[in-house]
Amino acid sequence: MSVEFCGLQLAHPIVNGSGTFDAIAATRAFGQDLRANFPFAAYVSKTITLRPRDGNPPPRLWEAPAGLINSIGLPNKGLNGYLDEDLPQLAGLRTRVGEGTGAESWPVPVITNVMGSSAEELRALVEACDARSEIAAIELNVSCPNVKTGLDIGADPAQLEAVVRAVRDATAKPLIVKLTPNTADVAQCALAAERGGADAVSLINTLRAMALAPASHAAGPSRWLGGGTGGLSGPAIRPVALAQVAAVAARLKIPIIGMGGVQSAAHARELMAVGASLVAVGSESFRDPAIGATIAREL
Amino acid sequence: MSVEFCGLQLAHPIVNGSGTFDAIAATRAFGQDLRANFPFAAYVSKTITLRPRDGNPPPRLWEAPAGLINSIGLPNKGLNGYLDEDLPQLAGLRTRVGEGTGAESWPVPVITNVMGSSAEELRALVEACDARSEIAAIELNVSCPNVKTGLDIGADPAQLEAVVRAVRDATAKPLIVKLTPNTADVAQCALAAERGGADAVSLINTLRAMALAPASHAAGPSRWLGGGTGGLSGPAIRPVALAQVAAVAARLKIPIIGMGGVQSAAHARELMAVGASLVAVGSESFRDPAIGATIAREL
Amino acid sequence: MSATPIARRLLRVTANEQLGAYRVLRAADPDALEPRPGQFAMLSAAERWGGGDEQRPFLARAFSIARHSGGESHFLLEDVGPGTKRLCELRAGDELWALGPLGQGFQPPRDGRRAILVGGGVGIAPLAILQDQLSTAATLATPTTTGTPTTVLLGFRDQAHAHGAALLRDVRVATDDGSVGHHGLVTDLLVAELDGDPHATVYACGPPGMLEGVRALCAARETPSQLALEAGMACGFGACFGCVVPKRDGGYLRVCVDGPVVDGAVLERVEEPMGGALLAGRA
Amino acid sequence: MSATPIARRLLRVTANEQLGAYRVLRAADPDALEPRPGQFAMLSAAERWGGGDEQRPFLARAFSIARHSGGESHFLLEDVGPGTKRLCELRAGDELWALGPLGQGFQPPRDGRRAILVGGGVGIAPLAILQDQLSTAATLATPTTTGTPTTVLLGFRDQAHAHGAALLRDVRVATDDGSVGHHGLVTDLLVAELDGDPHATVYACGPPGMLEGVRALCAARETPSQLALEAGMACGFGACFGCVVPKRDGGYLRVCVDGPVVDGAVLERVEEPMGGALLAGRA
Ligand SMILES: Cc1cc2nc3c(=O)[nH]c(=O)nc-3n(C[C@H](O)[C@H](O)[C@H](O)COP(=O)(O)OP(=O)(O)OC[C@H]3O[C@@H](n4cnc5c(N)ncnc54)[C@H](O)[C@@H]3O)c2cc1C
Ligand SMILES: Cc1cc2nc3c(=O)[nH]c(=O)nc-3n(C[C@H](O)[C@H](O)[C@H](O)COP(=O)(O)OP(=O)(O)OC[C@H]3O[C@@H](n4cnc5c(N)ncnc54)[C@H](O)[C@@H]3O)c2cc1C
Ligand SMILES: Cc1cc2nc3c(=O)[nH]c(=O)nc-3n(C[C@H](O)[C@H](O)[C@H](O)COP(=O)(O)O)c2cc1C
Ligand SMILES: Cc1cc2nc3c(=O)[nH]c(=O)nc-3n(C[C@H](O)[C@H](O)[C@H](O)COP(=O)(O)O)c2cc1C
Ligand code: FES
Ligand code: FES
Repeated sequence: MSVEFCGLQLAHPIVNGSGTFDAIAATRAFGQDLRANFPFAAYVSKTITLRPRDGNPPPRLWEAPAGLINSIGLPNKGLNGYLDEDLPQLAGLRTRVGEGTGAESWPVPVITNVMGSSAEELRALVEACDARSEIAAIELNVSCPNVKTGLDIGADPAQLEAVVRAVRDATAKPLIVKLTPNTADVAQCALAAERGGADAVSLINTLRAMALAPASHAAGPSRWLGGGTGGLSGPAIRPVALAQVAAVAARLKIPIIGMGGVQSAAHARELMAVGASLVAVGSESFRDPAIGATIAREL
Repeated sequence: MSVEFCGLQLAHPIVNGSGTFDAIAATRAFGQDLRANFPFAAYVSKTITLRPRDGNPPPRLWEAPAGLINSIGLPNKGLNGYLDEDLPQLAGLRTRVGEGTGAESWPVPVITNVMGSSAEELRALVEACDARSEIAAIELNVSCPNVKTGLDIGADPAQLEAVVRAVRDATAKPLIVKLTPNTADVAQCALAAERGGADAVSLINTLRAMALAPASHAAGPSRWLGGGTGGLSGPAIRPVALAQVAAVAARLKIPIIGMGGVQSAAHARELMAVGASLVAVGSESFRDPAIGATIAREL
Repeated sequence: MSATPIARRLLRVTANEQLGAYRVLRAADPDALEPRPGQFAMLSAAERWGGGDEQRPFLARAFSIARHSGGESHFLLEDVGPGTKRLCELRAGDELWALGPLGQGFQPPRDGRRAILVGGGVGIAPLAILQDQLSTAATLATPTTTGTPTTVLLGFRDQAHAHGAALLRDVRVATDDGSVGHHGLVTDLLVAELDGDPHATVYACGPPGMLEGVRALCAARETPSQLALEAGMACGFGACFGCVVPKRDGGYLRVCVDGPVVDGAVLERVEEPMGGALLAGRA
Repeated sequence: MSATPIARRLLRVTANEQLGAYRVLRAADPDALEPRPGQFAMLSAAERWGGGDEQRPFLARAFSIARHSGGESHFLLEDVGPGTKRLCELRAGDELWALGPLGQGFQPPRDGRRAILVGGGVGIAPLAILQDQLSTAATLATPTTTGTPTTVLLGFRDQAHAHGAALLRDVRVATDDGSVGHHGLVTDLLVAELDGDPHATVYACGPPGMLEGVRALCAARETPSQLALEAGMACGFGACFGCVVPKRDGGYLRVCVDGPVVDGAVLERVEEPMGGALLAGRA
């Protein structure tokens, strides 16, 4: 089941979706043992921005039919906080495949996901990541629906190509572009990323969505999420993910990390059947933190 | 509960989504009584094209988490078939509101939904509809994900504005533009429709989606839907519908028909709270053909 | 005859009994219209319809009305997925939603033809009510009051499934594994019948392969055939255009409103609805 | 102490008994780590989690571990929505998924302070295991082996809810409607306690209004308070950043990993998480 992805050797094709697994918090919750038995073949960080962000006011979550709306707002320690405090703890994660005497331990490379509101900001982020050996690859978040800038860059092929081109030569590490699904033609955006120099694309991010407070809750009807709107993830979006990954795979030469509503090995196989090289698990980890390992085992 | 919408007096704000209720077939199934007790306040026809269409090869349906993917492919008798055979049967539908002696009977106006692959085609359709007194309003489908052309026009504000402008003076009847949800910024598309002269917009249509055949079914993995891809509807898309209707309402002056995953009066109230004047019920009618009337009663 | 109301009925299950590999579900249904043989209902459990790992079922499911008597509707169920599984679990006292009777049923035989009923697997369900009515000739309005002479041929996979044959009377059975009756296809039995006396109308319901066999055999002999088709359905009343099968003369028919029973002559062939294009895969 | 495994455990329900307006759910949980008082578990039913009209619940739900003894975990449940409803329905023999114990529990009192436990409604659950441990002083490692002197004050809406008080021992009760004990707020009882002897640590769990009352009372008296917070949670282990509450000094803490028990001093106030902007409506 081991795979090669943009030059990285991975134990298996299952990784986490950015922002859906915090390796440091999980180690606090589940103990140091997790570091040698990580449930994913690579660790994708939550989105990092240049400056620290608190994120959106609560409530940040709404349970939707067969899914979840989040309006987290990219809280993070900022680039320096991440590089100084978190990254050293993220280095050295390993995963185990197979059972008993046949078990093998594989390193879990770190993929750092970054977002900036301009090409300059993104370039600064990519340069800083490039300088750190603990980082194996960089994922550009041009698709987060919670922050205005992410949206606009990722949904417009011309802008997207320019941004990717602007950061491309700032690193020799694999550059993954995480596409926005909130666009008329995701394949055009993917092609733009490819032309700009991306080594891979990942999709889908969450679908722009909204929730109102329960009728009982307020004087008048009000938005539930502190951030106003949010992003829909989980099984509800799986059919959209399948369509978008297929549409992108039909046009692109570079590899694809497919995600969106994956809950089982069968779902992962479907994304791979339409062209994904790796599959990321997002929301399902919330329901079952070991699901990444389970899927890898059952593939 | 009676409402005025673009000059039409309606018994209540609940209508059907185009392509999700066939008044003629329903009368065959449920009897003539239906004509006096129609479950909706207006009847929106399935999309009509200039020439007859058989639609897509089966399978056309896939049940998805909390929803449904369809790849129907706009089968219809073509403009002349519709005007000659169907429209006379659609005239004279009525709906009843209230109970017992207080019950009132209201006419159910026909809204004819049309799609064309060019401004010329659309204009021909609109002109022909304009000539028929049985038609109260015209809905332009610029959003159907199953047919290439629909997509492109609806997702590009400039093209959309041009098309609406091109057909606008072909009719004095209310012109509703049914927007595509598969776009980066639905409010921009709505504004374009408004500038082009639309009297109202309706949204959301189905989200582009895909399904693979069950693993047991084929030699290799294959697309399930005869049409290759399809459109996702039902509860799964309700949070997306709410966000899109809210985004459009925040920018537009003209009224909105909101739809997407509505299953109850509570869901209808949510769409109205974010700015919809009318609410359309689509897939839920498949599960319960009387749901339109039930929602209207419970509003 | 008055028409099916547009409102679903909430029915209470009165019994759910095993019949070999099948279940016979009965529900009190006093308000139902008298169904014509071959008509179906859209059913869903009132509770716990959906959820689970795949968040299905979401839509109602189509079931032939196997019988309607004494104010009860009877259905024959085979557990093949989440919807049928849930319905198979229902116990006496549980509630289910029903819409129907829906669709076009079987037509009575013309020209004094005898009736040959050919069923495969769970497809025997509509033949039960058809057999009842042919034998009394009550609703099918045949000229005779003694009923139409009727032959019933049923095919099953194996013995467990062949127990389902108890739903009808005076049947001849074929099984794929030879465990009961003729070792082979039910269409083998049909060939013998038609060769003996081709002046018949064939009524058939079953898997696509069997229906296609029946269609072809009848077409070759110019014997009228009425085939009860299946198709994935979202609505059951013509609203979604999802349940189509191709017609011989081009275009499609909607199984729910133009069928489920169709004249075999309108079809080119009966096919298992197979998905679209194979995926090419990536290099 | 070893760590909570990342794998969920499939538990079998051993009992689910009514306790006034609540249910006490017990499940065989032999592999669970010994929880610290105040820790919680994420629970979901193994079957029929989801579905229904609103297709919820989808995510697991957080519940305080009320007790863990004899290889069984105990939870106190109040049916407030689809998730708790489903868990309340579970019967002996049914299965549920559990992840935990999770989060930060209560800290033992320092400086020889006595413990005042203040609970409101279903928030009394973590105080049960806390009372047990304070009385034996086994895990909270206080210097005495006779246990910490402990006062328990519980507030409920009415008599049906006040039956929940039986989960703890030697309690004083307040009810909103005066049907049991003090007619008024449990914080009225707390004021009297603190006025009598402020050398205490207050442990509190309950609705936001009550917690805020406790926090403010303690802050005014410089009495240490440990508050067990609630927040909507998707994961329970720090993955989603969804469960935040604002900190006094800016930013947010994650209730699931930085709490649920927090020092009252880190909060500006305890608020009901209210939605975002009111909708303006359209002209
Ligand atoms: C007119 C008519 C009468 C019928 N009468 C009977 C009867 O009397 N008794 C009886 O037992 N059955 C009857 N059926 C068949 C019955 O309706 C189906 O078996 C039932 O709908 C299956 O639902 P399910 O959820 O159990 O299985 P599903 O999972 O829906 O599987 C059934 C088939 O649907 C396909 N499928 C799988 N997954 C999906 C998906 N996600 N979306 C769409 N399709 C999918 C596959 O081909 C699969 O084999 C009848 C059908 C029709 C149309
Ligand atoms: C650490 C911790 C410990 C807890 N301990 C206990 C305990 O011991 N016993 C106990 O009974 N409860 C406990 N709770 C509360 C329990 O987790 C909730 O009552 C439960 O999650 C409610 O789920 P539900 O599906 O029943 O109700 P929900 O429908 O989820 O309703 C609960 C509240 O969530 C909000 N809400 C409504 N709809 C949605 C939606 N679609 N998406 C998001 N939010 C929505 C509303 O504010 C509503 O009042 C604890 C919570 C936490 C965080
Ligand atoms: C709570 C939450 C937080 C997320 N945070 C981020 C993020 O910081 N950066 C990012 O690129 N994607 C983020 N995502 C998107 C996921 O990585 C993933 O693309 C999406 O959730 C679809 O996958 P799923 O359906 O398996 O969850 C987040 C998703 C969720 C649910
Ligand atoms: C089976 C099916 C057929 C549809 N056909 C059409 C159509 O012909 N024209 C159109 O504009 N929309 C069509 N729609 C879209 C619906 O009108 C509606 O916009 C969409 O389904 C979302 O609403 P819902 O979630 O309530 O179903 C169709 C939807 C379904 C499910
Ligand atoms: S099932 Fe909907 S048209 Fe036949
Ligand atoms: S519940 Fe997910 S971070 Fe706390």
